[in-house]
Amino acid sequence: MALIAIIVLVVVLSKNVVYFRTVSEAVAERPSDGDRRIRLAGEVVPGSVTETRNGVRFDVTDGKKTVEVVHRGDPPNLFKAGAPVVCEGRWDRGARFDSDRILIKHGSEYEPPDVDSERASAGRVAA
Amino acid sequence: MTDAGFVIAGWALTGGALGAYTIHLAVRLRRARRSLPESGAAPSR
Amino acid sequence: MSLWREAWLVAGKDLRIEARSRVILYQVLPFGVVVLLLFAFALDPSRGLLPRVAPGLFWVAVLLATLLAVSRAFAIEAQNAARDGLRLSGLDGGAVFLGKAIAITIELVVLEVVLGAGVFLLYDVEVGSVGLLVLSALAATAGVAATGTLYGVLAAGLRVRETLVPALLLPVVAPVMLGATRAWEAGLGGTPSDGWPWFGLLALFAVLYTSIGMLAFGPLLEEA
Amino acid sequence: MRRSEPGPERPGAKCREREGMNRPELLSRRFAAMIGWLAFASLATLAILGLWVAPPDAVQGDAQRLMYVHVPAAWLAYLAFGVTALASALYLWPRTRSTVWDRVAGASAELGVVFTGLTLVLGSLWGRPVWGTWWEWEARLVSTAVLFFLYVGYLALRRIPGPARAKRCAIAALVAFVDVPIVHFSVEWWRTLHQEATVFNPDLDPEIHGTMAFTLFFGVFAFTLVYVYLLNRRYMLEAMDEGREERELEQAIAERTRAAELVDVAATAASPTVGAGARAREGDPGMRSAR
Repeated sequence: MALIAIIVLVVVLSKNVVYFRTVSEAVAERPSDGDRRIRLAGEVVPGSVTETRNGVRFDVTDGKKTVEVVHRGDPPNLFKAGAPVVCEGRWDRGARFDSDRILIKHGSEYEPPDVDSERASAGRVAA
Repeated sequence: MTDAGFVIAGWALTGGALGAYTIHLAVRLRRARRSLPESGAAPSR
Repeated sequence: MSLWREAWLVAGKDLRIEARSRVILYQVLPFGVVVLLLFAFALDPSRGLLPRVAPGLFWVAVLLATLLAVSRAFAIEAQNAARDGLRLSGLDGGAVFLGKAIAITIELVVLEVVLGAGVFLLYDVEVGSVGLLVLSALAATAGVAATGTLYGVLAAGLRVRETLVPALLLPVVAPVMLGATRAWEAGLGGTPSDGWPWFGLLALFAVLYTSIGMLAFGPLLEEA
Repeated sequence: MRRSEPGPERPGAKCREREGMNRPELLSRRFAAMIGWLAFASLATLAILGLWVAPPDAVQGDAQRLMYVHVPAAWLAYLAFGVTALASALYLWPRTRSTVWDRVAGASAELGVVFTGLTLVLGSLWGRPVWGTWWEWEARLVSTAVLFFLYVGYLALRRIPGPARAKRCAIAALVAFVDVPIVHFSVEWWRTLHQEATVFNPDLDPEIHGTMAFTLFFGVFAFTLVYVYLLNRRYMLEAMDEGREERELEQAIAERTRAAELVDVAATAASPTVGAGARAREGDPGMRSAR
């Protein structure tokens, strides 16, 4: 019984408790979202980060779509080019995203700094 | 607080919590044992 | 007697008691309305916030009222050795559970109609999809009532019942609160299609806890 | 040595509990002490491994060292609640019904609450430097908090006296356990800020590097030892408290009976029974004041 329940729960909810939206989803849903507060998740595009007077401006991408984000306030410590981020805020009247809160969404991989490049070519290093 | 500060706080907290719980259990066990009728005392409330 | 007839018998008994004593009508219902009013007072400074948080406030009010209704449903069994009567009646445990849960559901539905009207009038909300609102409310209520009945009997006959039931019940019904709130957000002003999966979750929860309750109720009633 | 029941064997005690099923402790004293020291030593080793030996993470740096306690604590919470659910099921099943299972369920649930609380606090301490927030309203965090309160409620239910307690608690434990798989799979089912499972992911392919993986697994091992040691201790306490409740009840009954006897025989003449009863009552206050 509980097992069936859990399976149905997965099917029903797999797409519905959405903590964040990917960049392409957010772009697709922009007309209906209006100025609602949403969370946008993607990677910081390297080379796009510039400091502004009261924060940073950068591009986030999910590989398909890219959006320009203007953030007010200090970004967190781990914010850097390539970092996976969740930006909280609302759409500007243009195609920009005004964010006032950035969280780092960390992945499930752990590795020491030196294997970084090695892993990229060799694939996953199983423990 | 730096990263190291968070790490040390977390580990200290882990040790503290486990230690405190162990001591808490030991105290309660001791009290329960002392109230056993074998020691001649009446059970306390 | 079939399970359903037995269940209706128990539900009818509880509802008749409520109809005569009017505790739900004169105590629980005003309590729910006062909760809604207090929220409105507390959030008044930020106008425009009320319509947005209306679904959440409505369901919190319903939940608080549910605690009272559950407490009441088992208080009536505690008087005049009524529980012994129920035990000796030879009714199936599952049927007794079902009956009590149905009675609580009906009481809560009456309560929700009044509170829903209150939200509509006080909080200035727009109704998007009436069907979604009604169905998700029914499913959520059935789930909450089933859970409440199960935990009510778990705590039945104890001196600490009044405080124990909320402590046990609130975490368990937290997912129902979430689902019902999201479904109502979708039904009030949002996109109704977002709400139907939540209705599915609520229905699932109701079925799950009704089944658990029907299985567990008999043995629990015997020992309470 | 096991403590022997004082005084004459209570009638009915044997009927209620099969001989040997009413154990005052789970492990032998020597074995329990060994586990205790081993747990302590492995925790110390874990600290050395986690704080010095394991390398800092490429992305998170030193903050990642909190994982070596956060993840084992979370796994222990699962294990503890799993044991509670299993013991509750064994208690509910008539063929295996025994107070032993009820005690194991209660003892394990309390440990589970301790470890869940620890998990939440450690996660929060980790989230602040890494995510940039102490708390987020997302599925993993919320379902874990719900888990914590579910079992706090269960512990409240356990505090009630009386013979019906065990069965009620067992049912409540089984209901509460439904949340454990939800907590674990929440990161796979829903989009959360919390990262997906590193070790027990759907592909069963741990995404963690050598020394770090070893430290993490060692952490789980060390915490498991701590759990076994504490479970045994908590079980002993549960058994003693139960025994005390029963003795208090019997003593109260005995006192009433003696009082009734006293009234009966007072009319006739003094008898040895009354003498004994009076002596026992005289002894009482003296010992209370000695405490």
